[in-house]
Amino acid sequence: MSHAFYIYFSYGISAVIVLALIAWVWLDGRARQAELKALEAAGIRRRSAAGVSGASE
Amino acid sequence: MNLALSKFSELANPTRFLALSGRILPWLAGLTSLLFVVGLYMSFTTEGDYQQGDTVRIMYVHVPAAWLAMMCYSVMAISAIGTLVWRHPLADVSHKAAAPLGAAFTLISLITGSLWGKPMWGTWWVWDARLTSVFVLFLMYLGLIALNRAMDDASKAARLSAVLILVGFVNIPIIKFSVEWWNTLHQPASVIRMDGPTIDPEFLWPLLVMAIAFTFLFFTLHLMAMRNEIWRRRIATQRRMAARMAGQEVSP
Amino acid sequence: MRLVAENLAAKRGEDLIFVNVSFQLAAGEAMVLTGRNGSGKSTLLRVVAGLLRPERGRVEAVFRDGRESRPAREVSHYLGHRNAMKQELTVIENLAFWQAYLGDFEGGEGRSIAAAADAVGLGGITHLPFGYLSAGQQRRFAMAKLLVAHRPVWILDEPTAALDASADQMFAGLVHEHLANGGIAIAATHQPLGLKDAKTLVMKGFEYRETGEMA
Amino acid sequence: MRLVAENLAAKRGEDLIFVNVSFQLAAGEAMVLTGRNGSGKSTLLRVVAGLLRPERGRVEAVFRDGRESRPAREVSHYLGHRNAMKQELTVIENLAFWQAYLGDFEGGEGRSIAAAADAVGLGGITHLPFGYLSAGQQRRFAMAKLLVAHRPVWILDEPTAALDASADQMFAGLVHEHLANGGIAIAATHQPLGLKDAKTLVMKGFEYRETGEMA
Amino acid sequence: MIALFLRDLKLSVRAGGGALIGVLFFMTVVAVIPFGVGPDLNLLSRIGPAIVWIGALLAALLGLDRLFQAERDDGSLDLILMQETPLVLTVFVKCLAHWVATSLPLVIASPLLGLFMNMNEVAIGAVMLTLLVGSPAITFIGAAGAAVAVALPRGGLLVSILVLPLAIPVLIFGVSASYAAVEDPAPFLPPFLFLIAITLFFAVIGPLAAALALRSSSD
Amino acid sequence: MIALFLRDLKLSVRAGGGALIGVLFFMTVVAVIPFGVGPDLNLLSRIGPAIVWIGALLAALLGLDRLFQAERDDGSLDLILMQETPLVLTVFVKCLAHWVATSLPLVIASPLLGLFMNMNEVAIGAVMLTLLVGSPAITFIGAAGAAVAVALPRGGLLVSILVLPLAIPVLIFGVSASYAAVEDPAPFLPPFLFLIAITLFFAVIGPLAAALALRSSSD
Ligand code: HEM
Ligand SMILES: Nc1ncnc2c1ncn2[C@@H]1O[C@H](COP(=O)(O)OP(=O)(O)OP(=O)(O)O)[C@@H](O)[C@H]1O
Ligand SMILES: Nc1ncnc2c1ncn2[C@@H]1O[C@H](COP(=O)(O)OP(=O)(O)OP(=O)(O)O)[C@@H](O)[C@H]1O
Ligand SMILES: [Mg+2]
Ligand SMILES: [Mg+2]
Repeated sequence: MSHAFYIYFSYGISAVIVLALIAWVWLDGRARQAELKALEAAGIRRRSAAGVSGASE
Repeated sequence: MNLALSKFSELANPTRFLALSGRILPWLAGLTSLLFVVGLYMSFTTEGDYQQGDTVRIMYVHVPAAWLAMMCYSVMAISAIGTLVWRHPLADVSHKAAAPLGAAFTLISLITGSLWGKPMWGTWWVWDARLTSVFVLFLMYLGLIALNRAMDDASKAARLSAVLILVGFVNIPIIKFSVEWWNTLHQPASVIRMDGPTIDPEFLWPLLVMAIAFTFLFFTLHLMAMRNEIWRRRIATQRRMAARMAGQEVSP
Repeated sequence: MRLVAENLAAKRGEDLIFVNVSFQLAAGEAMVLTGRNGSGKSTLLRVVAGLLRPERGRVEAVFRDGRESRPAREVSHYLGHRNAMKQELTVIENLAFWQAYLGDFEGGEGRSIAAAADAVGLGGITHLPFGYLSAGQQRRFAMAKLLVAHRPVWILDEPTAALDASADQMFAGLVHEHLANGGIAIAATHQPLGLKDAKTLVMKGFEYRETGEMA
Repeated sequence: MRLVAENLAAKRGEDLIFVNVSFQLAAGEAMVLTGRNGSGKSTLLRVVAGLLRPERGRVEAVFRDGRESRPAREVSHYLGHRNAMKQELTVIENLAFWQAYLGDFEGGEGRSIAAAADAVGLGGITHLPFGYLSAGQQRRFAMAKLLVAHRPVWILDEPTAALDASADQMFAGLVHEHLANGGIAIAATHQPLGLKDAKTLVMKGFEYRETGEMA
Repeated sequence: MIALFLRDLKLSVRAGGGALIGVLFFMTVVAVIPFGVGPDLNLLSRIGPAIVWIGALLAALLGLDRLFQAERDDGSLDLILMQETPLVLTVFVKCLAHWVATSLPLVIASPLLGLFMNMNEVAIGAVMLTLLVGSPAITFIGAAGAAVAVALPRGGLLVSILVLPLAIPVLIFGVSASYAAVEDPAPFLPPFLFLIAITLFFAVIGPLAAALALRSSSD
Repeated sequence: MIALFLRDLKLSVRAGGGALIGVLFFMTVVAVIPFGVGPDLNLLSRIGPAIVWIGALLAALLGLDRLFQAERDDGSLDLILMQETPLVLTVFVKCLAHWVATSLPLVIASPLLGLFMNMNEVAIGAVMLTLLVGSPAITFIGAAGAAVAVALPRGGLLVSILVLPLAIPVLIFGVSASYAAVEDPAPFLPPFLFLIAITLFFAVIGPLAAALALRSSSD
């Protein structure tokens, strides 16, 4: 193959960028879900606040 | 009100979106991988071009990435209209999530382009209209990311970047038609043109498969990034809410 | 003319600040907003002034028994925390600009700049650059701005902060005159404004319930 | 420690604003400045804070019965009309910066940021950007700034503008505590501050007599 | 509207120093380039129009980010947003005032710079004409960036980043029209007309986008 | 002092400055140039050092005028003036923070830009070195100008007249040192040493002048 370097390099670098992108999106999602879980564990839930603001508590 | 519209807005409500996208995602991811396997196989088994040598194989990455870079911006522009006209939160999320993806695809097309340029034109980079307008697109993506970073009021940031996205859309036709308006080193369009593709079918098939694979990759990542963004906003809201409630207990 | 607000709800950032605020003011009526710090007075005023889009509800100026209506912002003066005057220009230049730029709303006429300056008790110093004035003087001239162009509705956010006792009275006099001419006034304040027969709306702050999908 | 001002006179632009102002404040004493708008209260405070050079006279902090003296500005906190906080930074970041930058004056220690925020009644929202707060909340945190670094003298220009009733009380409490610890306070105000036993200085404004050669 | 125009003009003359800093910066750019290309007068006169255009473009950025921020900081923006007069019109007038205060001096100074760059009369005239026609486009598009910057406490660099890519077409056609006037084969009119078209286009799009951004950032 | 440094850094990063934005700004400016002068690689590499330097000057000018005005507008300046710490030191630290936030990223990014401008390795190194050494001078002079701008409510004009002429020598020595590194006959060291001298000189004079102006401005 002529110019094998250029070909493999461009495939390689594209793969690196795409994989980095996938990893970033994936890890970001994992982190967000973990945070949501932590909040849930702390007792802060999306719709529960309505009850809290009432007379009791 | 219009039934179709209300159906649409129901589907576009973030909770339902999360549920639905959660179900679709595995399939989408699987399909993307499959397409990539086929596409990569095809792009390494086709015969080379006499004129360009084997470097034509770079095309199978370069061209889909370039298309995606432009398509991503178009998706963002449509979302921007959604933000400004319907003020739909999903639209906000959509164009915010798409910007880094667009930047990545643009980067791929820039890098593979210059890797192709070195053997073909003898230089990594020339300031011709096509190349520069793609570079400008890259800068615009980065500028939008920076803008989103610089503001912490999410919906305000969304509206402002929507305005910019729409104004910046002028760049897309410039990229597309730059080869025709200014005669440059770069290849003129041979696939997407009025009178049908002029490219050799030998190259057309792997190119098309790779293009579809890239497109699916984009949509998969976009869905995932949108989900992340929705979660991020929920977390922020809940944190603030918790803090506010704590603040109210302290101050009478 | 009436000013009608129905079921207003507003967000700041991503948080709801108040919901279901409704009121009606007829010509000659005034309303005073009170409530503790951070309860949403300024937010409500900015919604009425059209500077903040309400989450729900609407606020309008209704004419001729409801046969015509216009956005409240177009019939209103807004006096916020900041005076909207340029430090580098003299008082006269500032007021002349706003007079020309704002223009009179139909059915009334603004005073001349000299008359407005006299009305706020500072006739003699209109030739000074605005930046050279004391806090209270600046606030007084910001009020003079309300006089140089006619608007039936005045929206005032803590108008008397930084004013001395005599200026408080002067201010109450101006508002009364405005009401007597068929005007409407809404003011947020922590101090008694000396307005007789004003309605009062006490802002409580909203208990931060989730309501929207994403909020 | 005593704060001594002798024969102060100050100009604004080319006009004399006041002449022959003298006062002395010992540890634990407070003084309230009143007077109509433009009478020179803020000017006097800025002279005391060293931000405006007096035309005549001097103002100093005297230690150990006059054996040592320092410019008043170095021993003072100044709370002007503007809050000296950055909108973009959170409350904590703002306060932490001032705490570190100002440092404690010898003979005292500032409170922690959390304690200061609690003292102004807003312990829960210190993580918000300063720009997100209501006018009153911003003013309260500007007061918290007085607490995070120790200074024996507080110079306050209309401190309670924009504060609600409960915050007024909170503020009076803070000043009393400061005085009880041997501090000194000077405040310009149009509203009663609720300070007991405070001296009062009524600014009259200067009658624009010709004095200098040009003036 | 005339009141607004006059006020803005007065402000920038009195406080900004817009005109002078622009011209000075412009001259600085022009003074430095010869160091790069060396004292080759021919080359200088060849790249002259481009340098003058680039200098003008960069100089236009200098005051732009404060166009609306100053109005926001003192509360004037609130009153402007409330009026019945279309916001687009207000923005348009502010752009005009800004252009007169900062870009017009550049246009007027450009012949001088042309002389520095050893350009001939035709080239100087062409550059001045294209600048006159093209520079408003930069202001208009800059207004959109400035409106976005209102939400940012310190817009400075970010505004330029957002604005510059959009200003590139203006530069391209401005420069190519100037060259066309000097070099024979290329016709002057087509790029010049294109420049006019771009200016008209941005005169509509810029204020529209700016108005949109201002409305959506108010709070 | 460290607190001040960190705060200023944080402010400029958060409020639409930041390293990324500086580099982006620079890339945008550089990307604009070829549109003007044309894609002639030889010419580009010749004017490269000048362009990189002009970009740095512009970046410094864009943020600098608000250096003290922002502090004055929110009242922080009053508190800063009251302290026992010498004002010169405070000004110096603020300059450093500003330089780190806006100029340093440019210095670091300059090799990349050199590549874009088709400059060779020696030229790139020289530009980076001269920028590193010379750009603080621009910040220090600019600080004096910014302080004067605070002092005179109508000082805008004066600032520009003051700052730019003083910045021109920096620019000229910076650019000529860069060229000297590439072109043979001219020696690199003399202009480079001169550049260092200028920077040291302004590092003293700039903050001193700024402190003086700030003191006399307060009212
Ligand atoms: C950094 C350099 C380059 C950039 C930024 C770039 C950018 C682009 C873009 C944006 C497209 C899509 C255009 C469209 O759909 O109309 C494209 C397509 C294409 N590019 Fe490049 N390119 C670069 C270098 C190259 C080189 C060196 C070659 C080959 C010699 C090349 C060959 C092609 C081909 C064959 C197409 C497909 C055109 C078609 O069939 O529509 N590109 N490039
Ligand atoms: N920067 C300035 N330049 C020139 N004159 C000024 C300046 N600032 C204030 N003045 C003038 O000085 C006088 C005193 O102002 P000062 O701010 O001290 O009044 P004050 O007692 O604080 O009033 P207020 O109750 O309104 O705050 C005023 O007449 C004002 O016009
Ligand atoms: N720009 C903003 N972004 C996010 N939240 C904000 C913003 N401005 C205000 N808020 C929040 O909205 C709430 C209401 O603020 P608002 O200014 O309406 O109060 P207010 O009643 O006017 O108080 P004050 O008496 O102190 O002026 C406050 O809790 C404040 O923290
Ligand atoms: Mg308020
Ligand atoms: Mg005062």
